[in-house]
Amino acid sequence: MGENLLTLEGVHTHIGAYHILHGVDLAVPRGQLTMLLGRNGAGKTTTLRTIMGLWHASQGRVRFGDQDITALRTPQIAELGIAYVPENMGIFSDLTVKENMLLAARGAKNAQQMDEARLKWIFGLFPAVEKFWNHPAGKLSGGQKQMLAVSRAIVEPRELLIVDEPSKGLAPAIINNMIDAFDQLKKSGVTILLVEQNIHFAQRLGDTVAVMDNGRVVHSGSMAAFSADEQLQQSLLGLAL
Amino acid sequence: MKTFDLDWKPLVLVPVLALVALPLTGSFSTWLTLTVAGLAMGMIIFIIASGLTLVFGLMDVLNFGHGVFIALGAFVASTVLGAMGDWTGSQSILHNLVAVFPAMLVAMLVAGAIGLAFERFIVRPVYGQHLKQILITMGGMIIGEELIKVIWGPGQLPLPLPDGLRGSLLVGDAAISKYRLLAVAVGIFVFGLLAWTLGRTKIGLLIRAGVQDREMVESLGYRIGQLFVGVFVVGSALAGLGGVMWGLFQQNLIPQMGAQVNVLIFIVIIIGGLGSTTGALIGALLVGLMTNYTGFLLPVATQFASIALMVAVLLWRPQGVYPVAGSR
Amino acid sequence: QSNEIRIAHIYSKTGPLEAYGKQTQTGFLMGLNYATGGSMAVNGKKLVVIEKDDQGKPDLGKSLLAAAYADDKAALAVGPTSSGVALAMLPVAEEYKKILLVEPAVADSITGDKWNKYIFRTGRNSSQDAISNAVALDKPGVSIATLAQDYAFGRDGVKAFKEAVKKAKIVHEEYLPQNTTDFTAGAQRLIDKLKDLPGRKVIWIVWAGAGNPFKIADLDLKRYGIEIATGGNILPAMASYKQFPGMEGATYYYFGIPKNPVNEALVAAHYKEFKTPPDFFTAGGFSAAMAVVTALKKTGGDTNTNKLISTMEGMSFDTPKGTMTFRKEDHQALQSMYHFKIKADPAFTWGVPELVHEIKASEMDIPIKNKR
Amino acid sequence: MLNRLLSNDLPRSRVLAVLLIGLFFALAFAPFIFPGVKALSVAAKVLVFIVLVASFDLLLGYTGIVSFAHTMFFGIGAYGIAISATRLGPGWGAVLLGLGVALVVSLLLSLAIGLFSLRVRAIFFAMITLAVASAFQTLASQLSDFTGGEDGLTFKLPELISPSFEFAQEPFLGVSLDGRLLCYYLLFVAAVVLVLALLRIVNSPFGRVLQAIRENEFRAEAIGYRVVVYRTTASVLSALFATLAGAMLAIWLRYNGPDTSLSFEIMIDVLLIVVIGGMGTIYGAAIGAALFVVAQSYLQDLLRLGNEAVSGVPALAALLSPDRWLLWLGLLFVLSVYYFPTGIVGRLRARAVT
Amino acid sequence: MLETRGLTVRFGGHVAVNDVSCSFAPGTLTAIVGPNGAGKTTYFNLISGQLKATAGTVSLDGQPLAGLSASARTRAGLGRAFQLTNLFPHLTVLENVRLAVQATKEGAHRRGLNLWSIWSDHRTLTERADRILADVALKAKEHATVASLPHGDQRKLEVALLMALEPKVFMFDEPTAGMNAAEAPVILDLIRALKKDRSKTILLVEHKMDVVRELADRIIVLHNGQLVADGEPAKVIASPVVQEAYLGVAKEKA
Ligand SMILES: Nc1ncnc2c1ncn2[C@@H]1O[C@H](COP(=O)(O)OP(=O)(O)OP(=O)(O)O)[C@@H](O)[C@H]1O
Ligand SMILES: Nc1ncnc2c1ncn2[C@@H]1O[C@H](COP(=O)(O)OP(=O)(O)OP(=O)(O)O)[C@@H](O)[C@H]1O
Ligand SMILES: [Mg+2]
Ligand SMILES: [Mg+2]
Repeated sequence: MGENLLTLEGVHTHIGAYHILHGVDLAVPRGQLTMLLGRNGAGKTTTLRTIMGLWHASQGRVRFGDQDITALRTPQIAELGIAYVPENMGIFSDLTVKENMLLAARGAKNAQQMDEARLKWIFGLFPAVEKFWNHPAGKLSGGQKQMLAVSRAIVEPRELLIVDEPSKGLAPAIINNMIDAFDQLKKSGVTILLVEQNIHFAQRLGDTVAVMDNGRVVHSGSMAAFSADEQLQQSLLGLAL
Repeated sequence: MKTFDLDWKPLVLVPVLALVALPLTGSFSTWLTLTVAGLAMGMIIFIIASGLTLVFGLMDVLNFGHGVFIALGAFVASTVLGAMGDWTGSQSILHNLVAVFPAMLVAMLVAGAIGLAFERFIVRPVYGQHLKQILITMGGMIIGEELIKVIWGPGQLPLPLPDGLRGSLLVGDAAISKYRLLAVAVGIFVFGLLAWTLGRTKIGLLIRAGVQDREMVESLGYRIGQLFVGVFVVGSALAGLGGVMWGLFQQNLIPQMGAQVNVLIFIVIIIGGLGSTTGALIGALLVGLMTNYTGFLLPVATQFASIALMVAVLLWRPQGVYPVAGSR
Repeated sequence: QSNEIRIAHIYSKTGPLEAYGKQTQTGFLMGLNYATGGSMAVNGKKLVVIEKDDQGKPDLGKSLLAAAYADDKAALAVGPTSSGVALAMLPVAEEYKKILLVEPAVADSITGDKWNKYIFRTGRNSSQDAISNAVALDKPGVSIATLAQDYAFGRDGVKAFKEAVKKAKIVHEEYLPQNTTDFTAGAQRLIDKLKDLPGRKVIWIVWAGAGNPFKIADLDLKRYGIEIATGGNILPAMASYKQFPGMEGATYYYFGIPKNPVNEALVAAHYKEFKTPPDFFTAGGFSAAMAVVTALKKTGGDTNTNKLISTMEGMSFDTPKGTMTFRKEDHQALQSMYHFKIKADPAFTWGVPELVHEIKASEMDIPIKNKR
Repeated sequence: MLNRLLSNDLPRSRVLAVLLIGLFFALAFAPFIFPGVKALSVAAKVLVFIVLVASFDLLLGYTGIVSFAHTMFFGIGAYGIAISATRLGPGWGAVLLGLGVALVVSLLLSLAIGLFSLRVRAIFFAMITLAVASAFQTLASQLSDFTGGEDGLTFKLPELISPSFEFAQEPFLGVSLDGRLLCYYLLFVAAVVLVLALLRIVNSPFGRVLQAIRENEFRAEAIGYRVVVYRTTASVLSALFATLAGAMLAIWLRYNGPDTSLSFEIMIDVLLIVVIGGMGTIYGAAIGAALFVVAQSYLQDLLRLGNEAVSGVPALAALLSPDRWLLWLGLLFVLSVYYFPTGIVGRLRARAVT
Repeated sequence: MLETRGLTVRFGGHVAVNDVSCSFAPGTLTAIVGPNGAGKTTYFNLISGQLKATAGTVSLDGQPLAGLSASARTRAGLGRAFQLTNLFPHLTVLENVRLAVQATKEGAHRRGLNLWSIWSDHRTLTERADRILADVALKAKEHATVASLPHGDQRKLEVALLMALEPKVFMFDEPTAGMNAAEAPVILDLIRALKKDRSKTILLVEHKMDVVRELADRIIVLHNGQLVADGEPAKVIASPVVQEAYLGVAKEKA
């Protein structure tokens, strides 16, 4: 049992003719919440997609626990115990909220088999999910879709949770709920890798931080140290937290 | 939390149509003959269309080549039945059925296997692109038809119904042909199996989700590629089965037979609401009845009856009787 | 001139009538071979057959015929398979002033109102078909209902049939759409019309192409004493006749019926080459070849169109169906038809038509419908 | 000048420009360059298909409407000429009257279909048009007193454009100067004018709005365009141009029947040509039509040669048999979707950019 | 003056906008805030005609808009930008804007039905489109197709289209969502510039409270489809409804 759940070593990714990632090294410590920061276009989303096998690394290794997952296909990677919330939310708009959740609950054959206690917990965090249970997901408001996307990722316990910008379009109150949710998940032992633009969010949750620029990780370390060092923030992100 | 609001209105369409026709046909026995024949015809149509509800309705693949699997199934069956002359020639229904079942099985296997290749080479590059699907599957259809001509010859091929399945049962003055009863049985079986698989398991949901966002379904840990192949193969196999039923019904086969039923089955699927098995069944029964009633009351209008029916249904429900996908 | 006689054969090599076209082509080549004694030459001039595929499309047939006359310098043309194509071709023959020998397209109007003097036909026309059937069925006390496809071919056939029936009574005409698959409704209407009538009751079916009208028998017509009758057809289509032993009608050709040396030669040659008997359209193609060669022999290999026309008008020639004669007035070949009765013979996959009576050309009053 | 004639929509690729100029001159001098009756028929068919396909592209490529009823309007045009020439005899009056009536019928029918299309989803609309087109075809063959049924109508046209009319005794450059030649040039001029007109329409403000609707109907409505009006206008226009193409066909063939102008096969050919040529480019329609019609017309001849070449290998010979030309056509469908996803014009333009 | 009276819409049993009466005067920027699913976007949809109201009316300068389609309302002077970018992806940036210019410049929508003039001949329209692109700093990319643009530029174009319509009423729906700190100012500057023109009515939906605080002359709060607060920014933000329902526990600013 290594102490990092997920590690990327020298990962290069090409999209078509474009070379996007130029040797990403990233370690996500087990049981912690790692923030991945960076300017627009730095390659954060690309990194997450490479981990999920939605794009494949042309060079380098991705390791999950002791297993090399670089060449695995997306479903196989997901089956290892990774949940993913993509940047575009990936809502199935023709299906109802319930059906969206049911698909995410791999263990359940039908709605009755879903874990009630866990659903209750989710409903508490994101009341809209319960309220619109039998509605087509496509009709939800922008923020409600975002809540559904996160709910789907946590409907069953997973070892690693990868989330791409969960807070966009959310009202402040819901952002607070989401922070609580990630906090509780972390306490229950889930490892989380989070991409975020919302600075407060990042500061309140992060244990460790990695900053990307131009397809590389240019800084990594503890969140506490990073928050304290305004100069570093200025030079890496172009703004102070 | 669980709500069950069954949409019953489309379900009564079939009995309503039958009742409306009753006074028009004049005699009860005539009405009975027409109605039973129409329902059974509807069942046959349902069987040949059922594969398409999966492929077109659920997977959103506009498969204009579906007909070729129907033809293929029928031609394979003619070869198999031809080899079992003793069984088909026998007067015993049991023997006949013993001959028909392997024919169905082989037809489904062959159609399914060809479906596998069809998915790989024809359909896979064009998932999500309707126009290209139309063209490339048309191309596949033409190729398939020509290959059938190469193998079985360009002409018409007889597919005689086994003797035991000929003729009718008489109910009073009304005649109900035996073969149609078999068709009803097979139709109910196919319907039950499909309704159960799609309604009680997650497969239906997965397919619909996969059509919208394949990557997301994979990210949830499902192997959507294999599922799609599987569904396509099942769809093709069902078309093969439909071909056997249709071929035995027609009793002669031509390579173009698949293309000839294309419009008919598209109509059925559209009335049904693209992807709903129940909808397709209702659509097929309505079309079956409608053709028989107009055929009796006003033969010239028969050709237009099912189209008029479709337009009427769409004016009532623009998405078909049971819309599966809301916004596609 | 050159030492060749170029003959264009335009037919459905592909398309819905591919199977028919292929038969004609086989028969035509066999016929040329037979008629020239294997030399494929008349008066030292080589016969060259140029084959063209009309795909069953009238517009294509039209341009192919023009190309055959103009680009390929064909002296005369034979074909096509479908009536629609033939009708579109007729004006082309007139335009290029060359002969078109129609085989096997059947529409009456080819030698009727659409005719021009360059048109000859070895094939039978719909009237001949219908009238021979009428002759076969026409007995006093018989009630006949007709079942036909709802388009020109079906309606013309019934009309000719009706005109020829003198003693029997036509009680009902049922027309169903061409692509009908479920015949229950039509059958029910026929039953309703016939069931309470006295005497012999017959449904006469005239149907071509897809669909299987014989399924109406599944409604148990016997319980009302209703019989089915129809004309002949190609062998695969006669498979469904096997269920109706005793069914009567009149046919154009069945290889076992005519007894003459030409037919014997055809059947022998066909068995030798294909191990199967010749069919409907093979005999037709053979007859066309016989007509062409007979005419050319008579002109001494001269392909001048006017000379050919005057030679062929009234010309008699041997065919697998016995002697045919081009009627002077409309250039239609008059020929025998065969009144048959079906026998189910386990040796054949089709119902075997047994000859009841050869209906000679003189027994049929085929109307002349063209204007000269 | 040329620029304005082409409505400022230049080919934007040197190869494409060369191809188009080549095509133009090939068609302009076809009777002299390619002798023979067959070659001239092929050239005439190319002209008709250029107009037909370009009119369909207005609907499919520019407006994004998938319709299978386009050949219905093509057929209406052809039947218009055929029926009136049959009934009224050969005269220019009959031709014009037939054309006029056909245009009116097409207008009304396309208006009705266009308005109905607003109620249903795009894919439903496509299927409905499929059904309507097949019903129309059935109707045409059922009304045989009027349309000649399955057999169609053969008719005569004014002397001037009939083959029997010869306006000069001596052949010119080996080509006899007859009505047929005049007829070809009538078609040629009509095709050029109609294509330029279509080019103008798609490059007008109206055309750009159509593209906007194709891209994002919802937003087009939101910025103030009445999508209904534009859609319907586009369907009507495209139907009218198809009608004209149908009339051209009938004038050339002096024959019309359901298989010739109404069949589903033609519809699929048209679809394929649009895709091969490149959707949303009138030039693509022209290039695609020429290529496809020529390929289709000579495929059998080509196969015959291939068949003879490999006659030693029976299996190969069976596949290369001219009778199986459809097999190769089917393969052409499949391969063109594989290799020309953006069509010929799309490819050439992409090459010109990089 | 834009006015809604008793505006209500019901989806099945769910009332997404409930009896909202409110008027918006020219020269003010009104921010609309509220929790997710409060009905803000739906309210916009009702005003601009994307949705049909179950009850209630919308009027502009005293003219009722009931029964008018979305396009007719746009022509009457309502303009909006969308929460999720909603452009013509395969046309160029310039063509996108020109389509909008052509659509509304007095009577120019009729030019759209002009079949016979050549698009590129309408120079004045193109020049106007060019000027607008310069305003949103997109001039350099005017010939790029929209699909190839980065997300931030698409958001700018979304706003450019709204500008091109020259409406009386501007409706912005979270114009800076998903945009990072470096890009947002361009859009906010544009809105500031608009505010200077005192004849325009501006509506802004925004979750970022610092932006709202800076720009808004007035805030209205929607909650469960109902209008629950309306007034001066400082007062509204301080009110208990907003503190609880919207900001959650009252410790938003860290
Ligand atoms: N499909 C694609 N094709 C080509 N280039 C792409 C594609 N997707 C992303 N890129 C490019 O890859 C680079 C990294 O993009 P990525 O989405 O990973 O950035 P990001 O860090 O997630 O940015 P953001 O904060 O805007 O989400 C960008 O320059 C982008 O333009
Ligand atoms: N077409 C529709 N059918 C059914 N319900 C709808 C429809 N449109 C919106 N709703 C519902 O109405 C409510 C209001 O949605 P709306 O999009 O207006 O919210 P919002 O205030 O814009 O939220 P956000 O800040 O998340 O964008 C939501 O609960 C949504 O589910
Ligand atoms: Mg990103
Ligand atoms: Mg919103």
